Amino acid sequence: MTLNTWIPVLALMTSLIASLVIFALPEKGYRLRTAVNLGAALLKLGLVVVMVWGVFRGVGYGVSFTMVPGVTFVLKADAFSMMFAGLSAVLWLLTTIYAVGYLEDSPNRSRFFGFFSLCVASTMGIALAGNLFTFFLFYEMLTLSTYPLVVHRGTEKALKAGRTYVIYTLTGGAVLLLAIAWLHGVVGDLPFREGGHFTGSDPDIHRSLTLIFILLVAGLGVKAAIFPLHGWLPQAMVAPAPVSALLHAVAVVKAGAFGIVRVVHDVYGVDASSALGLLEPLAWLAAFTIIYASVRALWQVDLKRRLAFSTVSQVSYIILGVSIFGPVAAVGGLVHLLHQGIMKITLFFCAGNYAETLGIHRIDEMDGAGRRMPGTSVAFTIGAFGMIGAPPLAGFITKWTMGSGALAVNMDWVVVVLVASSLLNAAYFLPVLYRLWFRKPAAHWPHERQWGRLETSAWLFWPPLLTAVMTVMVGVLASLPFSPLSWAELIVLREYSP
Amino acid sequence: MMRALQTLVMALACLAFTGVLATSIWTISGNPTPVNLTQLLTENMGRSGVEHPVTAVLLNFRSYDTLLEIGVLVIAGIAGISMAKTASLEDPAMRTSDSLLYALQRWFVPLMLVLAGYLLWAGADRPGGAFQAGAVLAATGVLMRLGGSPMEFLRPGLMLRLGLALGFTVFLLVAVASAIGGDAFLAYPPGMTKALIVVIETVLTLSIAMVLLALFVSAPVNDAEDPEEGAPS
Amino acid sequence: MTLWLMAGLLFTPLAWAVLTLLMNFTWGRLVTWVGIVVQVLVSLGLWLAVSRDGGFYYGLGGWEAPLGIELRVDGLAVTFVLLTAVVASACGWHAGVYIDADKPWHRYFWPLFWFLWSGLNAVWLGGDLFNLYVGLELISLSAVGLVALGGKAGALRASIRYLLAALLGSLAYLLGVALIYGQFGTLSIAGVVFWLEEHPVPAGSSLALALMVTGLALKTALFPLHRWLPPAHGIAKSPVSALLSALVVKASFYIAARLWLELGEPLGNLAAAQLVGLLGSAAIVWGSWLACRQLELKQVVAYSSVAQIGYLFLLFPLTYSVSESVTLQAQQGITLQVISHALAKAAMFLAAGNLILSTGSSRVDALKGVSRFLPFSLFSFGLAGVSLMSLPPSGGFAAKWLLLQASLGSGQWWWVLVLLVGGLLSAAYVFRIYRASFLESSETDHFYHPPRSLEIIPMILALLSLGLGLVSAEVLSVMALPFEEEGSP
Amino acid sequence: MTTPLLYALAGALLCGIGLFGLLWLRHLLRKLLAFNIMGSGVFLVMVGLPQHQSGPDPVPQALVLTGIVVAIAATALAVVLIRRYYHLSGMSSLEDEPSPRGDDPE
Amino acid sequence: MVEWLLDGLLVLALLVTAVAALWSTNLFRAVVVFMAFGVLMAVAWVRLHAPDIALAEAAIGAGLTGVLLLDAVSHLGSHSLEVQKQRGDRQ
Repeated sequence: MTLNTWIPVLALMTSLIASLVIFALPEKGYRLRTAVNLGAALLKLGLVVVMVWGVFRGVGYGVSFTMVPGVTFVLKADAFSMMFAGLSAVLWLLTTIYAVGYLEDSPNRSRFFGFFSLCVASTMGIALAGNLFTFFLFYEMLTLSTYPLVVHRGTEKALKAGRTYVIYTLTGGAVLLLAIAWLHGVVGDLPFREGGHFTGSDPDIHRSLTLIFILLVAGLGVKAAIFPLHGWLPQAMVAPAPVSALLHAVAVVKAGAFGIVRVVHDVYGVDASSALGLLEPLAWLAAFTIIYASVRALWQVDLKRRLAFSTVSQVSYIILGVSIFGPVAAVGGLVHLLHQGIMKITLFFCAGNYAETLGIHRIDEMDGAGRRMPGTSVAFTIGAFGMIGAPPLAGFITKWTMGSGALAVNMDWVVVVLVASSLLNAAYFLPVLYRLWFRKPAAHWPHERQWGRLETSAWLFWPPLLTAVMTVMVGVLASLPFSPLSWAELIVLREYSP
Repeated sequence: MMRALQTLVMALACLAFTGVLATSIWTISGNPTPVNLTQLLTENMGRSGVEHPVTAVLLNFRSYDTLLEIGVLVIAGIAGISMAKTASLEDPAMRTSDSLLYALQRWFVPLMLVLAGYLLWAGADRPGGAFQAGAVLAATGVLMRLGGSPMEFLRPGLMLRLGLALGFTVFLLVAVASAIGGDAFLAYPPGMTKALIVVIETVLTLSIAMVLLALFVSAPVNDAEDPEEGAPS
Repeated sequence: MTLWLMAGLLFTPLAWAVLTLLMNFTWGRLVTWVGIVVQVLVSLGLWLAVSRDGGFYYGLGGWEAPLGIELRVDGLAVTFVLLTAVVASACGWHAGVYIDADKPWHRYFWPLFWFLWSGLNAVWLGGDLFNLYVGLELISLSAVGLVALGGKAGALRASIRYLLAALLGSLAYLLGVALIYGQFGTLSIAGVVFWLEEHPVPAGSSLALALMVTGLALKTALFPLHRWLPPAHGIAKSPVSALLSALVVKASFYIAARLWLELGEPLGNLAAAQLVGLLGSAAIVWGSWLACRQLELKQVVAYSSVAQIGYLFLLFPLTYSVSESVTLQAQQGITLQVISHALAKAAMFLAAGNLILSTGSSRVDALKGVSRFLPFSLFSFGLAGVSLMSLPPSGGFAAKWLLLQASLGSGQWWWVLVLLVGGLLSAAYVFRIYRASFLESSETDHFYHPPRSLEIIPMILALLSLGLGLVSAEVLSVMALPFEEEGSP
Repeated sequence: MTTPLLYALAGALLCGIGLFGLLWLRHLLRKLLAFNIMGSGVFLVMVGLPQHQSGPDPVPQALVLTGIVVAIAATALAVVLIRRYYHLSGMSSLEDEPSPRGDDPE
Repeated sequence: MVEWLLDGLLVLALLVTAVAALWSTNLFRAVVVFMAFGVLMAVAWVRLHAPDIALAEAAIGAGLTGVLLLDAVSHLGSHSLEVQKQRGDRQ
């Protein structure tokens, strides 16, 4: 038991213990709670940075023990897990700051932040899981810990959304469990391994493997909101903005996408998946989801709902990326895991700011909000352009890499999908931006609040600006080491030449 | 209509059950029995301390069963008296004015007491024992109760609880004492076996009678809202 | 050493029953708390002893089977003794605070509680068919007494129904015992098994097993014999409900499982095994469905017991003529299910009791706003619910995983569907309660806040059931403790 | 066919009768009677079957003695419960629905 | 042969009393028949060379259980109308 075995556990424990402490704190312990929250978030970020550095140098972090007879519980840090862990650590910090401001004076804050931390702990567990069993453990924990957040407001509408959410995700979880148990029954306990396990596997089990793959994707696809399993996501946007940010950018949909990548890369292996003929249908499914959700987004008048459909579409980029059998496209897919997170969280923060400061929920109420809230609106604009894929922002890097990757393996139709999707993105974001900046504001805002010097509360103001800056930085500085792009290349290098 | 159908189904099911059971009994009765427990019992009778095999089984070989069984009795008693809300046992409504019963009581009670004593005493080497004696004793009590005897000790109170617990406690004490002095639970020290069994049987008789009587007495209900348990006991 | 352990397990609960019978409630509580400590220590001692020297047979009264009564102390028994120690201690502790000391008839709670405990220990260790019958009766009657305590009409109705069901079950079991004795001339399970190993199965003895299992299934409330359970468990006082759901139904199941594992192969048959499994599945579906439809909180929990009991009976098909490894997985899965259900259900009933105390109503829709003002009680309830839904990392999940593996391994894939659907259905009723509690209705806190000790106990149990999955390998290792044929009696 | 076997078979019949009564009858006291009759049947099987081959066997006799005491304990308790239930609700069977919930489950 | 006849008759009587005890229209009579059943059982135990059980059955089965049930029957029978009326008044 060296320190290295303990670092992943510690990273997990920081948010777990934080959550327990917060549950125990009285509702009124505002300062203490904020201190615990931020302290834990910073500590976790530190631990993740240490691990990123270590993984880069090839240090193995991990711990495992037999949990149920025949199955091990494995926590392990590899390049891909660090990508997700890094994302969640950074965004948790920002979202916590944002949520502290957002929930000022509202009831049930202990409960909220407790489950919030629990949710991040689950995400960390998902990132660090070393086999499908451990992954499933945290995957279901995530479902449970997000439910109270989704229904946080306690209104009928929120409860209804929560119900939809639970029905979708628990059913998905059951399918996933079936798939994992079946796989375990066929081949035993498989740790995640770069290159997968099934290259040149026994042809007798190919049929089972194909069926299991379908079940795995179906189970994970619920959280990843792949068509037709995406129905819960637009409904769940009734949750408070920080929760939406968490659902869309950090935790839930990402957990699904992350899982699919894990299955393709580290359980089956790209070679085996491709040989079994599993990747191409997946690519088509992802492509269809991208287009379908973008079209649906066009008709949404509620800002958060439009963003939600945008998420459905964007997450499928990741899946599209990994389901193209070629390293470059895979890099594009993986890097989008980070890029989409950063951009989407910017947009949700901004949407939350509009709602909280001006009472704006619908797009037609946004006229001229740019002048009232310039900082937020700049951030929103950057995020939106990032989504559209304007150079040199984050989204551009994704689309460019993915497109060139697809061309490299002669899948030209992917480029068509990417272009069409970009046009659609533009079609549903540009009108918003136009209203924001070029329309005259209405006589008065639906529900305005004042906060001293800044356009809104400082807790709410800085996080979106920071993530907007990050959106620019990850695009501009993409070629530096430790940029998301370089890290994704590292992952893919290890996957394609294990 | 539903009821008739239900009856039919039930009757058929019970008929089938009886048939299968009878067939099974018939088949089993034709099979040889691998273990001859009777013989084993006869061989060990000498060590049991009593001459009557049934008593030996009850109070020596399988005394743990008997201990638990007395436990069951005590539980029934406890559950019964926990429900008792008899305001007064001298409630005139309780008293039977039947002259026949009264006469019966006068003649029967002493006779039954003697019978109980005999059964108890006989238990060691002849048919009879604590259960039978206890049952007879309880029946005596019932008779007296019906005849209107107040039986003050049956009021829910410490005395009643002590009575309930008496036989069981003594049995338990013997069990534990035998373990401390000897080598196993309920293994009576050699030489004292008979004496101990007689002691146990005596207290058991009292206890069994007490429990059954208490259950009999606590069965009637009247409109008293609260049991008189709070009274100092 | 063994002597003292036996004294502690079998006789001290009886002694405590007598002692508490002679006292009033407050003193009884004090004595009980001391007794609980003794019981826990003794149970741990038994575990140590068995893990050091292996399991053994213990002849009571110095007589060996078949003449005397022999106890069988093995890993499985130790597991259950420990489980009982944990759950019964929690219930005893909770009851001491929860139950109103002013009501005079509540003093009878303690003796009944201790009789129940001694009956449970007698059943876990029993190796003699008739002794098990007496143990079962000890449990049933004290359970009935506990349900009826207080003597309100509803409680009486439930307890009469419970009593009749329990008596019928006992008679069926006893009839089976009679047939076994008629056939084999012995009452010792080990003796019967020993003889069957070397001889062909005598005709006509299958009915004995069938009768015993049926009787025990009635006592365990297997669908469609479950109708006595929800009223009894729903109407009893919460600590009593917890004891009943967590331990009492497990006692009869334990005997049924033991009989099946020892005698199922020679005396059972495939159709019967599948039938029992089918009834278990029906219980899962039907129980969950009814749980979804109940308006009262404790009825939801009680029907959930009906459903959860269904899982236990999957043991029968999953251990009948399958490979050794599948049998082991099924046994481990069921054992875990028993443990996790015991912990979770006890936690749930105790938490439900607290919630009812706080809201002043037993209805589910009275839970509005509870999540805001009484998060602690709700949280225990919720954590226990995680185990019932068999989501990770709870013990229920580990159990489900093992059962899934066993079903897949034996090719009986239809149980896989049952397991998965059952999990979703239980989520339906658990989330229904979460949902009710998250509704925000009023801004004011009009709830009664129960004392801390009441709230902590269900929380501990819930956390145990939740964490059980993480340490299930260790827990199951107790079950696998070796058995020394030549033990030291 | 021996005498004990005859009684064992009679026991089987009594079991059947008792079972049917227990299930079919509605009045609680009748159910109790049925239980006792079924119990007697079981006891007859218990003693009759082993004695068919080996002659008088004290072990099952002792068991039945225990069984009888358990049965009377259960019967007496049941009578207490039934009488009290009847007193409170005016009902002597479980089939009819109870009066509107007047009592608190706690 | 006589013994067989006796046994046959006894078994028959047992079965008849059992059925009669369960299905006689009058509850009071049912209990009385049940007591008769108990007595017959005691005889049966004697025939099975089980004098201990016979004694117990006579005392418990025929005596105590019978008295207990009789007492209950008289209570349930006599009070039934009255109680129902009272409850009706109260509601």
